[in-house]
Order: sequence, then structure tokens, then C-alpha cells
Amino acid sequence: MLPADRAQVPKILILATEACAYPGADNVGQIHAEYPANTYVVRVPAPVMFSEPFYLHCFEKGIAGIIVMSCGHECPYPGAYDTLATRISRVHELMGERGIQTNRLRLCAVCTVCSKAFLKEVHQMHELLTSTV
Amino acid sequence: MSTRVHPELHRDIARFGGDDITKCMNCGNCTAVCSLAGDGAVFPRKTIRYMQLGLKDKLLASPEPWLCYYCGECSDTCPRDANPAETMMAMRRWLTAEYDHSGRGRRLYTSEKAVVTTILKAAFIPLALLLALHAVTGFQRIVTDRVELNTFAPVMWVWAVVLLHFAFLGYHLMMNALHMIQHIMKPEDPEAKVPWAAYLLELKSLAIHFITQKRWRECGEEHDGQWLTHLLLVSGYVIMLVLVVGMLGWFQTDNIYPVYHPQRWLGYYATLVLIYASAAMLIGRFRKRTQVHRFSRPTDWLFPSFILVGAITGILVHAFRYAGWPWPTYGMYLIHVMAMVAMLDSEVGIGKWAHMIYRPLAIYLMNVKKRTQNQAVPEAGALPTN
Amino acid sequence: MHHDKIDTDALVIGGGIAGLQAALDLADQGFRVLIVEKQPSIGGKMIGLSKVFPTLDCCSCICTPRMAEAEHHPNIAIMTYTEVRHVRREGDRFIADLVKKPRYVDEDKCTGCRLCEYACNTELPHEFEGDLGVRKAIYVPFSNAVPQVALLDLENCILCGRCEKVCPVGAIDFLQQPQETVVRAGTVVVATGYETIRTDFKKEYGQGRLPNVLGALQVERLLAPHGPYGRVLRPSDGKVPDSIAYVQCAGSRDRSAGVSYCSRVCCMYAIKQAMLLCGTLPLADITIYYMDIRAFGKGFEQFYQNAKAMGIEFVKAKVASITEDQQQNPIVRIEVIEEDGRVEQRQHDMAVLSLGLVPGWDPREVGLAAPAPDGFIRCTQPMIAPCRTPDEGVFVAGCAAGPKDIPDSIIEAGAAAMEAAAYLHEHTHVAGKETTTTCMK
Amino acid sequence: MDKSQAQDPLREADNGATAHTLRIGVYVCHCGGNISDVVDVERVVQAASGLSNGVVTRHYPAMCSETGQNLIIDDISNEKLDRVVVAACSPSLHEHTFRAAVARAGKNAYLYEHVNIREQVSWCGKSDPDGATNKAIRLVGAGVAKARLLRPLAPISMDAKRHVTVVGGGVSGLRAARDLARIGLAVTLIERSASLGGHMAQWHLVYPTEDKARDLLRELVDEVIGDPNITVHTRAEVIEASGYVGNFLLRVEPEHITVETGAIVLATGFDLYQPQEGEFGYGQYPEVITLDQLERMLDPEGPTSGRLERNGRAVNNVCLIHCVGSRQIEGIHQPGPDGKLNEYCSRVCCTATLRAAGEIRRRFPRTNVFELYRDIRTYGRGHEEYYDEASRLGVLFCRYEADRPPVVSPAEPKKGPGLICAKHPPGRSGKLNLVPFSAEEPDDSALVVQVKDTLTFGEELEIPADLVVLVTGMVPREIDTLVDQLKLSRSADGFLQEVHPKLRPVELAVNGLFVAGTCQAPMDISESCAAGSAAAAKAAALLASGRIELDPFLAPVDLDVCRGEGKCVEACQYQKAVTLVEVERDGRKVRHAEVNSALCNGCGMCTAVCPTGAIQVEGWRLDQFDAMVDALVADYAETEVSHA
Repeated sequence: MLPADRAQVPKILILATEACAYPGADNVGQIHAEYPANTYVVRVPAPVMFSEPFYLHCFEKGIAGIIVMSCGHECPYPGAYDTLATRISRVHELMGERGIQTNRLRLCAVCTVCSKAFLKEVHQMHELLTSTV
Repeated sequence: MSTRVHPELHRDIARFGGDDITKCMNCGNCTAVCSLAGDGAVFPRKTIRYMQLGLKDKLLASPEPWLCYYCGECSDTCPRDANPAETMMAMRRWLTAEYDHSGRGRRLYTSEKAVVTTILKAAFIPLALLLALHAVTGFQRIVTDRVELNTFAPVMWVWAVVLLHFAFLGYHLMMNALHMIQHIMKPEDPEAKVPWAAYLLELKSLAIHFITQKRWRECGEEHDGQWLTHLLLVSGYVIMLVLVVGMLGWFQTDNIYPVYHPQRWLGYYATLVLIYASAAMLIGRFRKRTQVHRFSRPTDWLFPSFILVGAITGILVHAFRYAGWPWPTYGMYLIHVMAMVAMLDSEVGIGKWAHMIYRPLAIYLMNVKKRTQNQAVPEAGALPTN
Repeated sequence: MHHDKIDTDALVIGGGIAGLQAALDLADQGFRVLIVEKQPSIGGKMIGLSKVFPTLDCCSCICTPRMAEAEHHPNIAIMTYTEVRHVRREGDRFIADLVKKPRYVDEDKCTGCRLCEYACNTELPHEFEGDLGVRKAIYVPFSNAVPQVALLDLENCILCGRCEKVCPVGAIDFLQQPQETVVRAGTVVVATGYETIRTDFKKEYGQGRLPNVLGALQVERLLAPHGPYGRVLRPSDGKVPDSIAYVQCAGSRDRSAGVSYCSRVCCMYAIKQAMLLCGTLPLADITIYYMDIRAFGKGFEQFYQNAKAMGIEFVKAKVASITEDQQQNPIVRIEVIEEDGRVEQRQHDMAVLSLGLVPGWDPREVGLAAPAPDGFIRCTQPMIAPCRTPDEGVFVAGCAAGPKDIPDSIIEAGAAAMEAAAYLHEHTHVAGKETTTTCMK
Repeated sequence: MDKSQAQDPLREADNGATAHTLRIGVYVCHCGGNISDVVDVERVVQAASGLSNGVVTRHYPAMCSETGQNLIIDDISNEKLDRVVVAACSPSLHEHTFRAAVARAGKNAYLYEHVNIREQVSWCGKSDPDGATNKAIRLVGAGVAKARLLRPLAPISMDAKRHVTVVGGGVSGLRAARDLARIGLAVTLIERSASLGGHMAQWHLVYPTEDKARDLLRELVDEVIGDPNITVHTRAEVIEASGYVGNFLLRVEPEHITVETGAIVLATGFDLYQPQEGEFGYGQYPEVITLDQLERMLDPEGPTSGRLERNGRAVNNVCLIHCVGSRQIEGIHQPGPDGKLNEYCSRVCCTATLRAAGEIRRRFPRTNVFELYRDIRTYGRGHEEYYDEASRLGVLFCRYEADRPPVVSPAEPKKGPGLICAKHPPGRSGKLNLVPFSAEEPDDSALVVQVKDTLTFGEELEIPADLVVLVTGMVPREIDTLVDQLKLSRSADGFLQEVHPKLRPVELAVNGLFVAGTCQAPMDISESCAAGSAAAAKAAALLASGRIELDPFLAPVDLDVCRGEGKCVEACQYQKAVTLVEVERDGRKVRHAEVNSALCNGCGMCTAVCPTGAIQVEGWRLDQFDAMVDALVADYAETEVSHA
């Protein structure tokens, strides 16, 4: 594969909550489980801080898929998870309007030891992106 | 229709030994751990529950207490240390007293004084009769230069008195057994109607259980030793009973039979067995190692003690007679007879006789009921259940 | 790193959730705290649980932050794999002799990379997984252990030297010796937790020899996100169980087992596990055999009613015995109390003993006052000052003073910290207070 | 509290360097092979040097070691670094370490960015070293991109009143007040009623120590009253509250006093469930009372001088009915006047009842005691012993199902001496009556309780009762004013809701507010005291130094950009940390948002809705994330490794 091709590998951005999903991602490493290298985990206190345009810009910039890994209902910030879920639905609508496959943005809950859930999400997204790109 | 509770009853039953009745929290462990519970008869918890609430009718109508052989498993595993096995024992004592309408059983179980007076009264009878005999005959019948037991206590007279005594005891026992049957089978209740055929057809099981007490073996292999000891004891006891009561005319004799004579070796066998079994029981009660021996009431000591005393005095009579010592022979004979009468008199209502009768009877009545139900159910059009 | 002598305001014995919380509550008030934990990692029993009742939160997710907080707290020092040998009073201070057991791995060098673990060929039952999984002779205790440092089980090591060869930082040290430390502290908080009763406590329950009869903590591991099997199956043959029995009061409220008290948490953890099993194995039938359901805490009763509504069967009966059939299916024998009292033998694929909680530590071993008759630390004023013990200046938190659930342990840890803080104020003229360290949360 | 003062001097720290002229040091750790065996660290360094303005890029076997850290410290002073990026293990392990190192070098600790290339790169990409190296390069790139936009931050520190207000003078409030006073904090205790002690003062003996409740209480009350650090106000109520953590202001009526306080412990207690008219005959028959009334009756100083009697008659049969007003189930139980069901278990009543039952049996051996229960919940230390003891003493237990509650009705008039069993034909029962117990049979009780007993094979039992005692549970107390004023949240059962039932059981959602005792959930005395102490510990930690330090990761408002639209105010409905204020600016009145740092938890809900980007969470600013994403998708073709 040439360098140019390499750059073509679809990139997955993972927004992982500081309290749950980020340690969860660490845990996957601690048990030395492997997953594709095209995934970039970014630590955030609460993904609710991102507005709708943030996600759309990410896609525009060339991120192929985004997984928002939240704490789910164990979220330490009251009300944040519900707001986030509503927002993600809204983003899905906007993605639809722009012709972006909506399943390229996923919201899920990953806990500090949910290595299986983490791997499942990453592999699913990877497969989706490699089969369509 | 609701059932009225009578919380005083368990305090009454507690006088028979069930101190721990209310300790039970009804977890059901005892019933589930019991290898005899099941097949329509569930205990001990059911019995204990009825005791707690004072449901006297239900208690009188239940054969379950007689199905328990006191293996002690329930007490060993009771989460509350509530001693269900001993509570069942207390229940049997209470039932025995309840079946005995003379009130004598209740007195013996609940009063140590009553035990002593009953024993003394009973022991007094042979003494008085013998004294009367010799007073009437001017003390001429006491041969002192050699042993003449049959002159001292003429066998035919003694036999007659013994048979009379047994008739009295037997009547008593039969009445008690009848009360038990009435309580359990409720002949006055039209719904509980049992055909006579059922009674007849189950008689075989009554006989088998009476002789072998074989249900005991279902308690588990570790209790087989107890069962065997008990079986030996019963065999010795029955042989002695037959020899003494049935054949006293031949048994009490001044002729010394040759060694091969059945009377001699049967007598020896019975004596040995009785000594062994009664001593084992007494030692067990003394050591309190097994569940069955942990709690004993004064009445529980009576039977083995009397057996031991009876056997030992019996041997001594025999020995003194061999030795040709008249006074020791006569004296020992009197003691032997007094002890045996006291034993029989005190135990007919409360002791082994009662158990021997009530246990097989309970199994028999259960079987009769089951047979009736099994016949009744298909008629009602339902599927047979078991 | 650890010197032979440590001076601190408070010594916390036990690094489970109660010990950590007590330490944090003291450290946040500016006191210096030393936590001593005998296991190779802090986190206690809680870190091994799957989810917690009645919220069904991920247990690790709420426990690891506490562990990390304690680890990074400027006022807290932690010594793991260390035992307290003796505690004595000297004036206003306590002197404690500690012994750090050799890990045979240099704690400061080890990075927790597990290369040694991968290289090791000796496989042993994994204690953290309730002996269901496998560990190596050298291993990091579990995935989120604090510290993330390997530990060599010298007793089972064949001394092949592979680990030493692969260790990138040269941390393996076969010659490590126990290290003694003397601690001077102003107060002591005992948070030594509990153990579950041994599975062989009752001969009627198979004496711990029936392979498909598990202890509840083992099931916690089966249900944990990366447990020993990665899913729920029974140990004897790997079958996915269709029918699971919970045997309540196994080693609680049972004088014949030597434990007369209620272990307080078993009803709820059994219901919780049953609910989680319902989620994992939707087709499984779950039966809980109980004497009384003790759903007494906040939200517990509602949780119990939900479990009933989910179809979990609750049968009031004390299981008298457990045997097995030829397929090693456990068979429980019960009286059907709520119906006609008949005796039933019910066959299940797996049975779980809701094992009772027993004391994990005897304070007399280190020279502290004798425990209460139940074996747990004695509380002198259980009503008004529940954390005080017969030793003045020694306070107790969590399950060391009797079985307790997590919130009750945490509350009691706060109370013990408060008592300890007040004691320090009154007795040591607030030595720690003057040197208050600013803490960044 | 002044936020701007905290930020402005720090802003000048970069000496006017722009994002692209900043001097950034990038360090890549081998982690003794853990990283370098998979990731080509040299290549990462090479790529990084193209990004970091070429100042310092190094790789080193163990950055966390003393030498590794010194490397950074030296570079900061020698190379005048403005930012530091370390690519190593997970930030949970060593972010603290490197921040501290940066601080030791005299730089602001928040000018540091940590990149995780071990747990999330080398350990999960062993079989694809090229991919892992590329991933590490991009992540380091993102780290550098974020580092350029980092701002120096300082923990926000503010003065706090070293004073705590305890609301509620029951046992948990007393405990909390006394504990706080012991460590030297000033405490104001506010009690609504005329005396201290709460419900406990009305109780007779208490489990598990059999102590006299009043003796225990007197000890604690004396300590509280005698403590110079504690001011007690009885017959007082908080009617207005304002302020925030460290600086609350409470108005207390009727004394018209104002309390300035740093933290508030709520220990407002519970109310006993009041049975509904006719519930188990309550209000219908004078013989039906509640457990607290029974306790008064058993108290030698109580209304009956400790005699067990009702309407002047001795009580022969007492029947206690558990779970009245607790463990209610929809569709089975009648909701209360407020339309609510008490679904919870009141936790303390089982042991309290067993204690009372045992006492009756001990003191009045002729009195029969029955307990009708659903589950016996003697969960606590020393509680099971009460159950054991009550059984041993002869208390009789019956177990009822929720859907078949016991029925209390007047006893039928006596029908003469026939005593034992109505079921039996007279002939037989005459005979049975010979047993002596029947003579003592007290059959003149006023009431009978009928219960379908699941322990007796579903038998319907009839229990004589001279006294029926309803074991009533705890219900939340009416504290609406406090709830409104302090913005408290209540859980579905009406009790106060803690932040997290497991981990933060004595903290309320509003910072600086703590909860203790039965206003949170049913608890017994011991548990209430523990909760009181635990709440005190939290308040003590908060106010120990007289200053409150808050995480710097809050959401300040950029006043130059804010248009005062108020969307953030709406978004912040849970914390209520943002408000709109009107200020004079350049001679004009403008509206803008203002964040109360004490209330802000840094969740960023406001950030997402701000139309101008004026409100940002420090340390996690959206421009930083944008830059990271840009870096992740940037063209690294010249440095990336090909598979060829």
C-alpha cells in the first residue's frame, strides 16, 4: 500500500468520557486485545459539550465514523446523558439531510471494564466503513 | 372457617419436654432434611407449627409424630437450635398422655413424684400378696434348708396374678390404641369414612412393622446400629415375655433344666440381649453424644433401668438357686418381681409398650387412609396422584 | 521508596472501599494517611463485583475512581501487600509494625506491561476470579489493580527465569526479602472487611465438592464484563445453565453452621445477580430459595418487586441439602412451606450459595482488643458513636464491624473518619493540620 | 470570588507568543519496550519534530523515571519551553506525575498535554506495528495541536465560612453538630420543635443495646448544649436560603436572624406513617394502636406507668401487625391522601417490634404476643438476636401475603363455657376440655384478627387480641420550604435524594449541602448517627482550611463574545450555575451570562448551545477539540509508514 492509500484508511473518532469509556478503552489495552489502528480515542469530560455542527465538521474534515462512548445512565452529570441522546438524534437527522450515512455516528455506553462492548463497537464501525468506503 | 389459635397449649406441651417449641421460625429445614418425611406425611415442622398455634385437634389427628424415629438429623441441622427431634419426642409423650384417658400418662410424664409413687405402689402389690400368702399359711411355706422357690411363691398363683395383671394392662393399652385410632381416623366424621376392607387389607403391614419397626432403617445407614440394638432388645423382651407370661408354669420351676433345653438358652439369650441393650441405652443417655440421647426426661431412664435391674436380679435368682442359698434366692425373687411389676405398671401408659403399639399403628392407619384415597380418587374422575 | 519509619496522622488498616473512603475523608481534611492493604491491590472485595444493587451501576466504574483518587491524593500513602504485625500505644501515638511481603518484583520499576505474565508457563487457579479462571505464577493481580504491578507467586514458581528475561525494566527480583516498617500514627482506622464463609461449612451442601454449586462471589466474576469464561456457564461441563437456584442464608442465620447473625447483603446480591442473569440468559429459570427477603435499604424493596415482576421465582424455604445427579446437576431438597408443606427435590443446572459474611481478621493478632462474640470488631457505643472500639483512638469502618452493603460501609467510613479527625484534634494538637497540603482534586 | 483575577495574569504567561511560535517540547516514552517494541518511537519523534516548531523532540526509555522527568524540567529552563507533550502510558497513571514535573520547573501545570500511546496504541496494536506507529504519530499530532491552544489554569480558590448549619435537632443532627464542633468549626443547629432529640426522645428502650433512649439522648444533648462552638435555635425554621458552597445565607424565623454559613447539613428527620381511618380497624376500635403508642405504654414514665392495659383492662393478647404503611404495592394497597404509595421498607420496624414483643413477654409472662409479618428483616448487627429471643420467649409469628392482609374485627360475644374447638361435636369436645390449659383460656378479648398464614399451609387463623398494634413505617417529612429554597431533589419515594446512592451517599446535588439521617431514607439510631458523622466529615473536609478550592475545569464566559441570549441558562437547568446579568459596559447596558463557579460542574451543556462560543469549559475548549480533529485527519504522508 502506498502512503497515499494509507491515508485513505477510514478514520474512526471515538469521543470517550473521562469517567467511564476512556478507562474502558485503557482496559482493552491492559488485556492486550487488539482492534484496528484507525481508531483515535479522544478524552472528553462529557460529550454533551459538542454541538451539532461539531459532528458535521468532523465528517467534512474527513473523519469517516464517530463513536460517542458515554457513561450511559451512570453519567456523573445530571441530565447530560438525555441531552446528549437527544442531540445525537438531531445530528442523525442533519446527517440524513446532508446525505451522510447515519450509522457512521454511534452513541453507546461503555463502562470502565466494558472491553467487549468497546471492541464490538469498534469492529462494527470498522466493518461498516471498510465495506462502504 | 378460621381456626382459633390457643397459645397456651404449647406451654402445656412444654411440660412434656418440648421447651423449644416457639424457638422454631418455620424455615422448613427439618422437614426437608428428614428422610422419612414425604409421601403425605410431612414432619417435624407441621407438627411443631400446630404445637405453636395450639391446634389441638390437628395434633391429635396426626400420625406424623409416630413416624419419627429420632435420628436427630433435624436437630443437628436446625438453624435455630430449636431441637425439632426432641420436640417431636415431647409430642409423642403428650399424645401418649392424651390417648390415655385415665390421666395416668399425663401424671407420670409431668410429675416426678407421680413416677415414684406409681413405682412404689406397683412394687407394693407383689410384696403385699406374698406377705398375705405367708401370713395366711403361718410362714410354713418358707423352706430354709434348701431352695424351694415354688413353695415360697406358688407358681400357679403367681401365674394367675400375672395373667390378671396383663389382662388389665392389655385392656388399658387397647383402649389407648383405640383412642388413637379414633383421633386419627375420625369415625364420626362422615367425610372421613373408611371402608372396613381397607382396615383388613392393611393388617399385614401392621404385623410387619410391629415386628421389625423397619421404617426406622429409612433414617439412613448411620442409624442402622440403633435399629439393630432396638430389634435385639425387642426380641429379648418378647422372648422373656413369652417365657414369663405365657409359660410361667414351666419357667418358674425348681427343676433345673439341662443346658440344651430351649428354655435355658432362650432365657440366657434374652437376658444377655436385654443387659446389653439396656446398658447401651443408659450409657448413651449418660454420655449424651448422639442427638437422641441429648435430652432425657426421668421417664426415659425408667425403661432401660428396669430392664437392667430385672435382668440382673433374674440372673441372681438363677445363680442363688444354683448355689442353693434359699434366703438370697427368695429375697432376690421378691425384688425381681417387684421391679418387673413396677416396670410394667408404669410403662404401659408411657413407655416402650406404647411406642411399640403406636408406631406400627400409625403406619398402618396411614396406609389405610392412603388405600382409601387411592380408591376414592379414580371414582371422582381425577387422575391418580402420588 | 518506603523508609523503615513512617510518620503519619492516621493509619488505615485495609484498602477496601471502606478503608479508601475513610482515608479520603481524612486526607481531604488535611491529615496525612497511610493505607495498609494485605492484598497486592487496593479495592477490596468491591472491585471484584460485577454490578451493584439496586442501581445496577457497573461496580468497577464506581470503585476505580475511588482507587485512583486515593492513589493520587497528595495526603495519602498506600502500602499494598503489607501486613500489620502489631499495634501498640505510646503516649498519644500508635506505633504499628508492618511487614511488606516480597512481590519478587520491584514495585517502582514495574510498569504493569504483563510481558512476564505472557512469558510464564505455569498456570494456576486465579483467586481474583474465584478460582474459576487461570492465572500465571507471575501476574498482575487483575486488570484494574492499583498499583498496576506484577506479583510473583514464588511458592508455585518453577524458577525457569523466563519472566526475568522478558522484563523490559529488570523488575524481577527473586531475592527480595520481607521489608519491615514502623509507623507512628495519631489514630488507627480498622477497615479490614470480611470473608465469605468457606463453601465446605455444611456437609448437607456437598462440602464444597459439587462442581456446579458456586459461591456468590464466583458468580460475580461470571457476570463481570471480562470474567473468567467471558460468559455465564457452569464449571463442570461448560453448559449454559437453563435453571439456576439461589440458596439463601448459606452460612447466615444458621446456628448449625456456627453463624447466627444475618449477613445483610445476600438477599440483595442474590436478587441483583438473578436480574443480571435474566439479562444474560433470557431463557433461564431462576429460583431464589429464601427464609425472609431482607430488602431493607433505599430502593431495595422496589428492586425486589421488580425482580418478582421479571419472573424470578421466590420460594420460601430453607434448602436442607444439595446433592447431585449423574450429570452433576445440583438437586436441592426443600419443604414447600407456602403450599402443603410437601418435600420436593428440585433439579437445577447450577446452584449458587449466597454465602454468609464472616470476619476477615482478628484484632487480637496485632494486640488490639478482642472482637465481639460474633467475631467482628466490638463497638463500644453502637448507638450514638458507632465507630468507637474498646481501644481508644482506634475506630472501625465497614464490614470489619459486621456485614454491610457498600453505601452503609461508605457512610460508616465517613463516620470513622470524622471520629478519627476529632480524636486527632483533641489528642495530638492537630499536628497534621498545620502542614495542610493543598489538594488538587 | 473573583474569577478574572485568577485568569488574567496567567494569560500573559506566553509572553505574546502566538500558537505557532510557541516552543513545544514533545517526549515519547519507550516504556521499557512496552511502547517501543510495537511503535517506532524514532519515527514518531521525527514526525513530531515537524509539528513542534522544532524545539525539543525526544524519546526516552522511561519518561516517568526521575531522569525522564528531569529531562523535561531541564528542557523547560534551558529551551524555554512553553508547552510540554508526553506520549506514554494512560493519563490515569502518569498525567499527575508530569503535571507535577512541569509545575516543579516553574510552569503552570496545565500547560501540559498527555498522549496515551501504550494502552490505546501499542498494547492494542501488536500485530500491526506500522498502523500503531501511524496512530501514535496522529495522536501525538493531536496532542501538540491541543497543546498550542492550552491556557494556563489555576484552581479556583475562594473564602469559605468555617461555619456549618445543621437543620434538624434529632439524633443525627445532634451527632453531626457535635462532631463538627469537636474539630473547631462553628455550628448553628436549627430545630423546628421546642426541644432537641426528635423522635428518639419519645422512645422507651432501643435496640440493640436495650439502653434507655432518653439516657443516650441526654448525654448527646448535654454535649451539644455545653459546646461553645454550637449555637442552638429551637422553634426555628429556615425560611429563605441563598448563596453557594462556602457562603450560604440563611434567614431563620421567627427569630429574624440571618446565618452566614459555609455548608449545610440537612437532618430534618421523618414522620411516622399515620394509618388511614379503618386501616386494620385503626380509629374504629380503641384497642388498635400504633407501635410508638405501645412504646409509650411500656415506658414506666409513660401514660400507663408502664402497665400494659387498655380501657382499664389488663391485656392478655397482643397482636402486632407489621408493614403498616410500608412495602405498599400498587393495586393492592390504598394510596394515602397524597395519592402516593410507600413502596419502600421502613427498615427499623421489624427489630423495634421484636424488641417490644420480647419485652412484653418478659415483663408480662401471662400475655400472649402474636406478630403478623411479611418478612422479618432483622438485618443489622445484634438484630437477629431479637428475633431469636422473641421466639424463645414464646412470641408467635404468622406470615401473611401482601394481598391477603390480616382482618381486625370485634370478637363475637362469648357463648358460654364451651372453650376449645367449635369444629368438634359436643360430646367429644366435652371430653377434650378436660385438659388443664383450657381453664386459663382467656377468651374474652375484644378483637379477633384473622390471618391467612402461609406458615400453616394457608390455614386461616383467628387470633384473639386485646390490643392490636400497628407497626407503622416512616414517611418523608414535609420540608417544602427547604426543598424550594435549597433546590433539593427528592427521589420517587419522597425522601431527599443523594448525589450517588453508592459512592456519595451523604452529599446532595448542590455543592455544600449534605444529608444525614432519616430525611434521606429510613434508618435506625445507630445508622442515623453514622450518617450524621459522615455528613460532618464531608462538611469538615470542605471547610477545613477556610478556603474552597475548585477544579479549574469550569465554564467561564468570554464577555467580548457573549450576546446574552441566555441559551446557556436554559441548558444549565440541573446545576443552575449560569444566570443572565445586566451590566454597564462602555456606557451601555448589556446582558451577558455569568457563571457561578461554585455551582458549575464543568459538564459543558452550555457550551454546545452557545451560538457564539462565548462559554467554554476550561481545559476542554471546543477550539482545542477542533484542532485535535484537524490534526488527526492531517496529511502525514511523508512521515507515515507504508506497508510496502
